[in-house]
Amino acid sequence: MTRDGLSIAITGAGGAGAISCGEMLLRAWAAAGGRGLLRKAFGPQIRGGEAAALLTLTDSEDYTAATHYDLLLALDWLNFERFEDEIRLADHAAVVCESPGDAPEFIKAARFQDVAFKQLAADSHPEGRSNMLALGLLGRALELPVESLCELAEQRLASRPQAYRDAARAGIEAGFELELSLPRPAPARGEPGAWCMSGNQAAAYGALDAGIRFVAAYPITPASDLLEWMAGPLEQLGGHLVQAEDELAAINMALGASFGGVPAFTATSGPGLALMSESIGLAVASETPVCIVNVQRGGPSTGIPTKSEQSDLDIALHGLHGDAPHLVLAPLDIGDCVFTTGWAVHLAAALQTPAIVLSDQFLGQSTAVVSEPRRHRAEPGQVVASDGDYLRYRLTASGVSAMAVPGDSDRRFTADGLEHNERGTPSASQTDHQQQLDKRRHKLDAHEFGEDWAEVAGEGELALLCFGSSAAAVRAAAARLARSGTAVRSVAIRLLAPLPVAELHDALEGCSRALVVEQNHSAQLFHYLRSQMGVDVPLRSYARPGPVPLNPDELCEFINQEMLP
Amino acid sequence: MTRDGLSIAITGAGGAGAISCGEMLLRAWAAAGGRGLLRKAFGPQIRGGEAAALLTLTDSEDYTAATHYDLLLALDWLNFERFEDEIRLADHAAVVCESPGDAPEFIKAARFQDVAFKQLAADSHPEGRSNMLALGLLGRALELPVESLCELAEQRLASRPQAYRDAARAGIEAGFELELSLPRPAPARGEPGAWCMSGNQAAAYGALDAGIRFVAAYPITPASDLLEWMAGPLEQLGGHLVQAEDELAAINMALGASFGGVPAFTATSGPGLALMSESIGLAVASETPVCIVNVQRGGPSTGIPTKSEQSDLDIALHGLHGDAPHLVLAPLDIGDCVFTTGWAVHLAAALQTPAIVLSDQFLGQSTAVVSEPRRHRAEPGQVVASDGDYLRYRLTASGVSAMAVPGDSDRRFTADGLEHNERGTPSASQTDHQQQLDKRRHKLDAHEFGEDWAEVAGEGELALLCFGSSAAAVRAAAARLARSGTAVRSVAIRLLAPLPVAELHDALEGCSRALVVEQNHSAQLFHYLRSQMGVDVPLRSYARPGPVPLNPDELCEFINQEMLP
Amino acid sequence: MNAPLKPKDYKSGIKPIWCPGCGHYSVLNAVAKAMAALELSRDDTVLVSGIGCSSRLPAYTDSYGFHGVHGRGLAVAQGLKVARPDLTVITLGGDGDGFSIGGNHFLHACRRNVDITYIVMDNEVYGMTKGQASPTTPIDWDSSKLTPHGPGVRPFKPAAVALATGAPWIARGYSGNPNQIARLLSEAIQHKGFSFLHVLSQCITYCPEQTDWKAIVHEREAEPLTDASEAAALFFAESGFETGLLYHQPRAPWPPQHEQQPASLDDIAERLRV
Amino acid sequence: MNAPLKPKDYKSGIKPIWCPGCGHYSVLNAVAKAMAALELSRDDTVLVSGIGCSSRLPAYTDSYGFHGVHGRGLAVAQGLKVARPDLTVITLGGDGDGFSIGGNHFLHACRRNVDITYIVMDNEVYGMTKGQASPTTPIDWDSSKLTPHGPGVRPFKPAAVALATGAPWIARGYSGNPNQIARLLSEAIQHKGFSFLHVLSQCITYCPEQTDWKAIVHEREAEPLTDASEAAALFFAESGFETGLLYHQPRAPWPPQHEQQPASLDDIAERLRV
Ligand SMILES: Cc1ncc(C[n+]2csc(CCOP(=O)(O)OP(=O)(O)O)c2C)c(N)n1
Ligand SMILES: Cc1ncc(C[n+]2csc(CCOP(=O)(O)OP(=O)(O)O)c2C)c(N)n1
Ligand code: SF4
Ligand code: SF4
Ligand SMILES: [Mg+2]
Ligand SMILES: [Mg+2]
Repeated sequence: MTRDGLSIAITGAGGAGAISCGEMLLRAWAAAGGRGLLRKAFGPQIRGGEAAALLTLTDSEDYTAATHYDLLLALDWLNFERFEDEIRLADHAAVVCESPGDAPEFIKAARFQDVAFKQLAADSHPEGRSNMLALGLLGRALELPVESLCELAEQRLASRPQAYRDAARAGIEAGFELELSLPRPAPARGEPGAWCMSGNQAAAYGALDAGIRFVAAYPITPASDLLEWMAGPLEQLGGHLVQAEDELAAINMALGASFGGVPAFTATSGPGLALMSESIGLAVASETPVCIVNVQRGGPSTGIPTKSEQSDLDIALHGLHGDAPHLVLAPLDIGDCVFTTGWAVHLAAALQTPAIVLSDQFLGQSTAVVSEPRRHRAEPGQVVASDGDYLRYRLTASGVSAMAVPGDSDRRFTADGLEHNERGTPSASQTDHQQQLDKRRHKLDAHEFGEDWAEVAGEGELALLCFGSSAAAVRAAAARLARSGTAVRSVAIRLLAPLPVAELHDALEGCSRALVVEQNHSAQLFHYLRSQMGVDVPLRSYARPGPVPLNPDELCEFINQEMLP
Repeated sequence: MTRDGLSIAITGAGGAGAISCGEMLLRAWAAAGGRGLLRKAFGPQIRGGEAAALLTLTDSEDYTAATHYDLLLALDWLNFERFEDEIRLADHAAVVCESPGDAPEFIKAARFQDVAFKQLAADSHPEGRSNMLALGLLGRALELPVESLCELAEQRLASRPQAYRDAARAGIEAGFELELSLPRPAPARGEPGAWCMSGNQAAAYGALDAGIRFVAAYPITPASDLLEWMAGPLEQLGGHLVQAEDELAAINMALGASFGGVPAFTATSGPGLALMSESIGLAVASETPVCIVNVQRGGPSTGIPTKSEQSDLDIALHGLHGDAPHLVLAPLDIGDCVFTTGWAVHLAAALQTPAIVLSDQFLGQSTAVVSEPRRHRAEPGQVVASDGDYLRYRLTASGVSAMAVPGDSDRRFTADGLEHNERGTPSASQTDHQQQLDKRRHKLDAHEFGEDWAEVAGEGELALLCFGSSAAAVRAAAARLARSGTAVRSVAIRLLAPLPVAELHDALEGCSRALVVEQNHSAQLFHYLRSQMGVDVPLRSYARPGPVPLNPDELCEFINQEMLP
Repeated sequence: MNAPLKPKDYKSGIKPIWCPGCGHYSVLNAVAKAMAALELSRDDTVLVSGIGCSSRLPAYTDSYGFHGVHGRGLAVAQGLKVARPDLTVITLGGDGDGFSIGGNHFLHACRRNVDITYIVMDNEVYGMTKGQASPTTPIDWDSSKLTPHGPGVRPFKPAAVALATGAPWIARGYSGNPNQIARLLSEAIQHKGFSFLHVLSQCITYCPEQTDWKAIVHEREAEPLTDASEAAALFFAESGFETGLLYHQPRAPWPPQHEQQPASLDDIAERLRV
Repeated sequence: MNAPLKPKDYKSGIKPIWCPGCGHYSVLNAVAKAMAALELSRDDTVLVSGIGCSSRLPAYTDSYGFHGVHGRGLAVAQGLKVARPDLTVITLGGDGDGFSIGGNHFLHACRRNVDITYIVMDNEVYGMTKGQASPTTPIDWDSSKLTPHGPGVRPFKPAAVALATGAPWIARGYSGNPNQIARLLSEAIQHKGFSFLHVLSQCITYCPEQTDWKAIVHEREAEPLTDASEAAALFFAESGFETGLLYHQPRAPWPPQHEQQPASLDDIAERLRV
């Protein structure tokens, strides 16, 4: 068992049910008070390919994806070799499988335990399936009540024929009978009231909670399931979702709704964000709020659609033509997707500009058990139009001008992506251009973003800087280094643009060196920080592309070798 | 007369012919051996609005747009106040016009000379036009032969009825009779063999010269006239131009042609570049060469379509999703559009990647008289496939792999924007991803770009850094500072990505401070240089948005006030 | 109550950038007339457009307006109308904006049938960018240097495409007859669902030959067709110069209404709790 | 000379990522068969596609291929064919790729009439992204959580739109009958100009109900129509399940040939000299 909990990989051909087995196991564990993370890995096949449920079961919430698994349960060995990079076994890991002889060479060293899944499942019920047997077997190993497993399975199969539900119960019970010698986690003992959700669900919920009532989007992996989850609740809240013909339409529909005063949202991934960039620029110039969640995947181009990476930072920061200041945020973990997305929605509205939220496939499609997440609560206060003539783009002290919406009487104006004067009338004059550029920059720079721009933890002369999902590996590495006597500070940045440079300097006060950690190839955060900051603290870079998640081991190794005396 | 030559502004209502008067004057001046620059300024109206031909006539080729005009010839005063920012008069400038009383307040101080254009033109010929009268009048002031003016006008009107041509001649001759006291330039005395062209023509010619034989594009100001000029010659060289339905189609058509082995090109401006960004990423991932000229205009969004700015540097460098290394270049002046565009075409082919060329409205739509421009000559040498199995994305020492084209026997492959292995088969493995990312980065980093990455001039501890069209103002400021005793080094960067960091450090050897000069609001080059360079030389920023061109006066003032002891 | 507004009250007073003689002036007048005739509230009406000479129109009316980017006006308008069904939403633009770069949104707006009105001011040319061929340009129009032999491509038939993709209301007007445009526009706005008003609006600067349209354009005598096959036959056969309401076959606008259980944010949070 | 190649020689041997039972296998087989029947040179044939399950096909054939981005295959193919008229260029993709995000290129490819063949493997769903509605999805198909009441939008009629925008060759096949697809594809490739082959290709995973197509699909008995109005009437009236060559009215492909003075680079430079 690894230090950070028990890690279990459940694998099988697509359709064999490895993922649903993992999901139910996590839910049962959570119901018993445990904490945990479930990451999913798929092959490129749509169905009939390989799939893996990668679980980390712990009693705390500092989740990092496991680097080595304590337990592998293989329902079959189909295309298992494709997981060579992603599923490494701990020394003396246990492997539960049907035919150890078929296991690929690279896991031959493990401790095998043979289980005749197919036969036992068939014996339990004519419709019996191996994955339910596995669920029972693992439930017993985790000391979970068999009844809770059966109930979860029944809920999940609620819309299916009775025979399915009977078969599931029979399978689970049969699995629960099996006595195997397997590694055991510390017993579950979290606080009650936990939530169990994916980052995509959390972001959707955060957006709804912050007032989003219009969504237009075009399906794309790994953002589709965010939208799919959101559609139902949105409608129940009286909102609307439009499945657009493409991303160009999606972002412009969102701008239309937002212009109409209805908080608007879209979600996409890299290729879609690229298509949207012209019209995100329109949101900047016309000062129309909109929130765009970009669930990053491997790039460039179509890249690796089903795997995680943090390589869209550059386009999120700099992908608009012209001088186009806007907001970029990144949630730091699954629970934080609620807060950060909500904050982004509120900031977009308060500052009348687009907010891009950089989630990623790891956050978005992993499921975690977490304490009740923090929600963003909007600052009160609307910009009130000054007396006299209404000017949509009036120059004000804050840079923010009162935004009328259709229906408001006598504040008619035409929003424009052409450069314009205070009234909104197109203008090519240098004075108007300079004033409106200043205004759009100033409203961001002058805003008080408060404490939430980052999570800063720890002390010490060495700082680890990161954004978004790499916070998990960074925090775990910092904790590990602290345990071994090296005090480390971690700064996980949530607000990337505008970057609170003064606050960042404060956070690094007393540091002699800093390592910028990120999951991409070209060290995008590193270069960005260097472009924005002075030179008080020399920065070094640790940048590694996906698809395998960053882990504390590699960070500790790099730091020990390269940055400690 | 300003130090840098004689500057003349010719203005009038759209249709009054101010621009064509200016163009013919420049050509006649050039034919007499002079050098000069013609910048055009238009109001937003399509026709019937205001237009200005802004001339600088010199005997050298260091062109900067004039800040103050020695001579204003106003054919009429329609909307003249719109030029308040752009046309400032030198002290004691001469103003030639029809009705001085209608002149706006802000030029009232000048020396007026009343000419009854309309009446005199009408007297000269029933179809007589004021702009031809103006041409004759100015020709006399510049001591140009009247016959050369008449011939130019006849050539230009070749396709019009005889009466037009007669009227033009009569008008020019009548104007040539007028005796006015006007400022005179030094007499023209350049080398023979000059070229007279706009930067858009120069870029088009450079592309054709470097082998471009396929163009797909969608019209957009200020790139359309590049394409319009190119269409004829391209066809005469046996190539093809497709007017696409949008920019998404344009870039993909270009990729199709390039995949077929035909060097391919497109031209656009900011909004179009934004739309292309997804597919430029496809060019990176599939390693398909393509050259994209982006003629920058005022941004963000639709911005100021007819005016110049350098605010698309960020999107050109960082606008692609994922880790997507590619080439970004910028021509330094109008003549250099030939060289830089040709070089970009060759580099794209040699490195199998997209090259973005950052021209702008000032370069693209101004006309200059220049010595025969340098053309880029391609390095010889094609990548030869190694023996044995053909692998499209083979890992090689240079990072470049042999690119087969359809028709090549037994080298069939499928180009892919999905991550892939060496053969091109889609792969989500970490190893393949890392290797192909390394390869695509390495082929750029390892290339020997030689001396042309920048033009470095002068000595001294103070350096001025810039890219693209701001080179003119920077060079002029450096010259002026040198004349007044401050040695200044200027580094005008032509190759922006990959940035030759070592060469840049060498160029700045011995400098104690450097000013980064650019025509945009957010100091994009400044931040980029800071992100890429170490900290040897402290950088300061001088960034001013368009639409008025950067000029040496403002740079000298800033440097004198802020950077000199 | 105040006196009803006059057409001129629906204009903003900003001077158009259009060339003298441009057909788009007629459309502006017709828009103001139709708004006055329907007594539309200026506060509750939004004009949405893309980019082009034609797309400048919203700033010239006194109502709310959104002048977006090239080709995307229809998307903005649909989002707005779905979010704010209480508003009257009119989208407009040119043939380049609507049929070239915006072609995909045109297809899908016709299918989707949101209750907005779409006016295309078709001058068979890109006016704003100085005279290149558009999808509706005649195959042999050789006045653009970009396509010196003419585009060589079969012109796009707006009505035929609108019909094939499902537009329920299709009419054609001509800038030489602003009263007719105003009348058709009033009907279009009143139609529940997507209404497509194709206006032949001459570009005097780049296509002076379009002054000949005057002689060719004629009003359709017959009743509007209601059968798609018959309408298709008409749109394939006709010259494209017949004006009036050509086709009308109503169907329910989008979004459809669905019965559903409302839920609170707390209910939704509950779904994420263990 | 070598022995003629067999269909299997036109396959690359890479194992498709497709689900067992997916209709796209039939199209792959048909492509290989048609290539063999026409004795196409593998070196001179290019398969171009976008993104989707269907768009994966090029890698499974042994020819040149370009697997581009979502929705842009037609643009890549047209650029390639214009630049390299000597090649045989076949584009393919899905209903989402071609009619949703790629709709604008579809419109303009039909008009432009470059000599390429376009196969759309229509399963009325987005397979690759796990089962959302596409433009051809039935109005009340409620299996996607994204559109829980069904898309509520009139399905896109590919043949009607192709016709309205000017496609000169329109046929329909069915994945249950790969021989027919192969036959139609051979004809399509031989047709000079743009040919549109619409294939009903079932998605067994997200639309298992499509196995019912077997019972509905039927071959059209009559000769292909040559009159656009008649064809429009057919496409509006029909169920969408009639297969075979439906419409054929050839016109000259693009680009047209023009006589012109060739020029050298020096001649062109001369134009820029004073
Ligand atoms: C993305 C993008 N591409 C190109 C342009 C340039 N552009 C502006 S207007 C226009 C065409 C306008 O033609 P049309 O819609 O027919 O309007 P008209 O001017 O003829 O009324 C084009 C190509 C742009 N603004 N944005
Ligand atoms: C720009 C962009 N948007 C969205 C996607 C996600 N995406 C991939 S394939 C696909 C739809 C595929 O459907 P279809 O073309 O019908 O092919 P099928 O899988 O059904 O064969 C989508 C939306 C993408 N890859 N790129
Ligand atoms: S260019 Fe044509 S469309 Fe544009 S304003 Fe002038 S006449 Fe009208
Ligand atoms: S998801 Fe559907 S379309 Fe995709 S491979 Fe499976 S059956 Fe075929
Ligand atoms: Mg037009
Ligand atoms: Mg499909």
